[in-house]
Amino acid sequence: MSLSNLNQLYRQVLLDHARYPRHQGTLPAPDATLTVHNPTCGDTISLNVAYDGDRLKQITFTGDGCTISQASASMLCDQMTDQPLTTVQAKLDQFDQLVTGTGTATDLLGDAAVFNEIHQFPTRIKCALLAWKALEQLITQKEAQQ
Amino acid sequence: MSLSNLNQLYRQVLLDHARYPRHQGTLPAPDATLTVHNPTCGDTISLNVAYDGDRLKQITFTGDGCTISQASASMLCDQMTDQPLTTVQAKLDQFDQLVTGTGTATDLLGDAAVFNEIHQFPTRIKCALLAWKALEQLITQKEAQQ
Amino acid sequence: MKRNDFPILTETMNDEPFIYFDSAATSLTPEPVVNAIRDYYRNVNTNVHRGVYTLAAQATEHYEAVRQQTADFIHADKANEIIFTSGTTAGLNQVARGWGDLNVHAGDEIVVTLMEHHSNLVPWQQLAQRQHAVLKVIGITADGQLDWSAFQAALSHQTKVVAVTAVSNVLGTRNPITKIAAAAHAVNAAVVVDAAQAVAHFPIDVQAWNADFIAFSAHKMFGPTGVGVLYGKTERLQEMAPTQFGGEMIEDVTQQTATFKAAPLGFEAGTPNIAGVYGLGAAIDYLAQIGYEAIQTQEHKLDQALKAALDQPDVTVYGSNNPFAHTGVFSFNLTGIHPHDVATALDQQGVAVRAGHHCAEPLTEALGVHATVRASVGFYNTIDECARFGHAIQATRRFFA
Amino acid sequence: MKRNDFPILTETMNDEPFIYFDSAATSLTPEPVVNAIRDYYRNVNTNVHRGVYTLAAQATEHYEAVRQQTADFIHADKANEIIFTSGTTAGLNQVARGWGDLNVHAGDEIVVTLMEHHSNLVPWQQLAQRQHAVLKVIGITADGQLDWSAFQAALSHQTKVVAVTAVSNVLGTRNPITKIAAAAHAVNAAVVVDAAQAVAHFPIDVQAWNADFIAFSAHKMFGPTGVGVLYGKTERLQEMAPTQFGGEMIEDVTQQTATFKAAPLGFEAGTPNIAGVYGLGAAIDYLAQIGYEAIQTQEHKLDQALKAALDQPDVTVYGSNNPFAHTGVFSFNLTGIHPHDVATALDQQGVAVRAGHHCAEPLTEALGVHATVRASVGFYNTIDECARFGHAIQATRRFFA
Ligand SMILES: Cc1ncc(COP(=O)(O)O)c(C=O)c1O
Ligand SMILES: Cc1ncc(COP(=O)(O)O)c(C=O)c1O
Repeated sequence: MSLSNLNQLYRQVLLDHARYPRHQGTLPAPDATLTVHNPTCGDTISLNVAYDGDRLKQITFTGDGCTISQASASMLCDQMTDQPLTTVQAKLDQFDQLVTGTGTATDLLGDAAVFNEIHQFPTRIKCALLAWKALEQLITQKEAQQ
Repeated sequence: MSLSNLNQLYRQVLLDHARYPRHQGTLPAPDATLTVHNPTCGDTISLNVAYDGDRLKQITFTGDGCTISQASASMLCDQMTDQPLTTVQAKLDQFDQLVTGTGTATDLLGDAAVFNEIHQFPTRIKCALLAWKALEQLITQKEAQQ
Repeated sequence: MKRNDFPILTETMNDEPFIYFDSAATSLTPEPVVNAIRDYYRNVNTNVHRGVYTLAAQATEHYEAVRQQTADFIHADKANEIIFTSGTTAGLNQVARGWGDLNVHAGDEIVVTLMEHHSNLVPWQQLAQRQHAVLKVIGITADGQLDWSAFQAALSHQTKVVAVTAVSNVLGTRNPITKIAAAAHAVNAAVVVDAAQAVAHFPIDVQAWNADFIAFSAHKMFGPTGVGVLYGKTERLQEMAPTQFGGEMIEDVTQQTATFKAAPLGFEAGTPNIAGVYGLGAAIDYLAQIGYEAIQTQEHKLDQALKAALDQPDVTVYGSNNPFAHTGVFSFNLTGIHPHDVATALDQQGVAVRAGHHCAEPLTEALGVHATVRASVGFYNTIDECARFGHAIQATRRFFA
Repeated sequence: MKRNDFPILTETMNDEPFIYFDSAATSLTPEPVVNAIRDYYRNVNTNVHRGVYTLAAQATEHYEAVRQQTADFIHADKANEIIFTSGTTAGLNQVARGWGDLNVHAGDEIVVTLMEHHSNLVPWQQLAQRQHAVLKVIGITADGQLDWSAFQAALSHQTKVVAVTAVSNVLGTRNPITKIAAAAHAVNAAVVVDAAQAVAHFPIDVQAWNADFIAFSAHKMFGPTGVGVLYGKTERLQEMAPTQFGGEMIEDVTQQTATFKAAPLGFEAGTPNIAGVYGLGAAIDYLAQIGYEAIQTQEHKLDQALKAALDQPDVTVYGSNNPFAHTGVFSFNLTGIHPHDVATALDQQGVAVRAGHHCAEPLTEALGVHATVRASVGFYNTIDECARFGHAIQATRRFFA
């Protein structure tokens, strides 16, 4: 039995994030909270965010789901903590292109660049995107409120 | 172009009945009347019957439709006028077998024996049966009332 | 003209060369479509939207690619405006119940035409009954066109729906959908178009039409049976409720409650006709390959040839005198011979035509008859077939003379 | 065991021999079924119930012959009790709306089980909402069987419908339909059976069951997608109204009103999935040729082999401990590894399984999880495949350890 392909998907850094997720938990006074889920598998991610003007000051997550979705949420929070919203948007866009196979990763994505092979596993793209789509929705909401 | 097959369906006696239908019209004082139609083509037959005890004394029809259904109604009335109900039932049964190809005609059916090839034209069986099924329903109604 | 994609056209029927003149009932299916169906069963054969494994992903991707292809085919804005159904009838019923029950209320008016197929008439009759609304049926002119002034007069701010066929399946009449939609929208009515008889003959542009809903069947456009398309504008689909529940249309289910997905998946309950959608995709490819231009060139010739073939004593053709107003559909009668007898006589000469009311009883009645004979063609028919059809009619007249 | 009727079984997947363990989602389709569909398009390709000509009569005759064949297949009394649908979901929705809306009233009760697929749960939730009726969901025991005493306690003269699956698509549990129907009939409730997961595995005898309605899909019994069967007892069908209108379901239409045909045609609006019905007929023939006895013999072996394959540390199998209570369906989890990750790992080893809630969210929740992995087999699977599946699970555990 060959599991070699799997190594491309489940790389060490991803397994680490899944096993020891960062920024997991709630926030004492979040500016906004959003729960999303993937109806196909039942994966759930809740994001909590606190802004400081045009900065995303803090972001944490809770959730339940597969290695991919949980690790991806952990990486998202790593990448986005204390970032200007313009950078947040740039990272969201680049991640989207990365996982759909329409672009490549730059330094901007940090650990999240590990998803550069996931477009070969089309059924798992949704898992990788779950948390990122949630943050995108939260940002859109914030913009709508301004 | 070969119309030879058609001769088997549209035999002279049938065309005669269609052109010069017998027993066409209403009855002054019918015991029962029934209108049936073939939803596929819109053919309509109305039967009028008068009984005399266990005899079908008089039967006439009006209607609108194809050569087959109208000729068949004309033959039906020919065959059934002034017949005991047991004979009526026997003729109905035999006609049914004849047109579905499960039996052969005897003298009992008179001109209606001309339908002995119609089972080769399955889409037209319903046309041939229309009036006969109507009479069967009328007889069933009569029996139910007794 | 690609006749050998349709092997049935080289068969004989009752010892005569087979002539298929019943394309309005169902079109013939070319080999590439049949092969696409076979290939799905042989090489993919998995359910969609439900599996993590490679083949299931492949099936889902293809299914969604056909949705995009269908959107492009009819010039829809987004793939999410395309709902796969089991056919035109299912699509029209879905609109009448799913959208109609929520948006048509007591005293509101529904406008249809006398040309409608039962599938675009009876669902609206039933909606009117359920909601105590009024159904208005617009008549036709002597040459089989929509009575435009009656149509205009019928519209009011009470009008909530205008449901109309793009092409009559009896007369071949093409209705001016763009104009109808503009008039309907001026009174804020939704426009539902039955495109069943249109899609094999000319390109559909939902944006040019500006229709709110459009339904058609794959089996009338060289695709498979059991699959069809319902197009709905995004805003209209948001006003529509699901009519069937279960399977993949659901977002979240508890024991007592459920929430539903948005369009299109929220309107596709249960395992869809996956092989059928593969076939539909192949049919759209096939149409693109032939090209509507080539189709229309050939059909123009056929319309003329059919009109000429029917130009005989004792033959009444219904609808327009202009052959090009027939879209390949000619209904007619022979004086004194019942349509069923005509169809049987033609069948014995190898020609397949329909006889009856063609699921349009009110129209047939308005023509003053109980039934008609209908000859309807596709681009795969030939001028020669039209000529032979003319001779067959002649022979039929003689036989019954 | 006729494996070469299923060419896909000899393919490789991700460089490993392909193992198809997702038959509960859709069964593989054997060559004779694919050929029947192809032959319809090549040799017949006409609409049913509508034509006078020879080929149309042939199509209609075959379509109606498959109806009789289906009646015989499930031991129905009459062919008129068989309605062709687009699938199980469509059939169940037709009953819930067409029969339910007329026969379930405010305060009445509808009984279902926790084992239901969304397609046999949500239509009843919706009916309960429309009619202000009460929906009661009967739970299961620790080993995945229907909680019989809870079921009995739920029945009363308020109960109007008992809707139950013959086989759970998650646990493989077989419900005692005959006993359920007897209890339901004792309080005059109608019994609706979802037989989607039954029909590929054991013979259905509607008279032995004495069910009022039964729905199943062709695509889960080696037939095509987009076609299914709704059986209804004659008396029940007389209590049911059509839910879709148009086409050949109509008796008479005027501009404002319509009357409808009796069953079955009155419940089959529009052009049906004719090719699908040809395929269904071929699937029934195919099942007869294999024989349910041979199928059950093989599936018994597979059930044992699957149970053995899953007998590993850190593997939890849901439902009964008895392999023969699984009807070829095993849902399980690996401790600490998400089902999606398991399914992806198995896919990379050539094994197609499903991960998720399998359209049975309330049941999945009752099992205390968000999702499970499901391996489901058909008679075409082998003992060797089960063993390789066991090794693949082992490798997966190691990979994620
Ligand atoms: C038990 C059960 N009921 C109903 C269905 C729905 O069947 P379909 O999707 O063919 O309508 C399924 C299959 O998905 C099932 O397993
Ligand atoms: C104009 C028109 N509308 C609707 C239909 C119904 O289509 P289907 O039977 O495929 O649902 C037809 C074909 O029968 C038609 O010609």
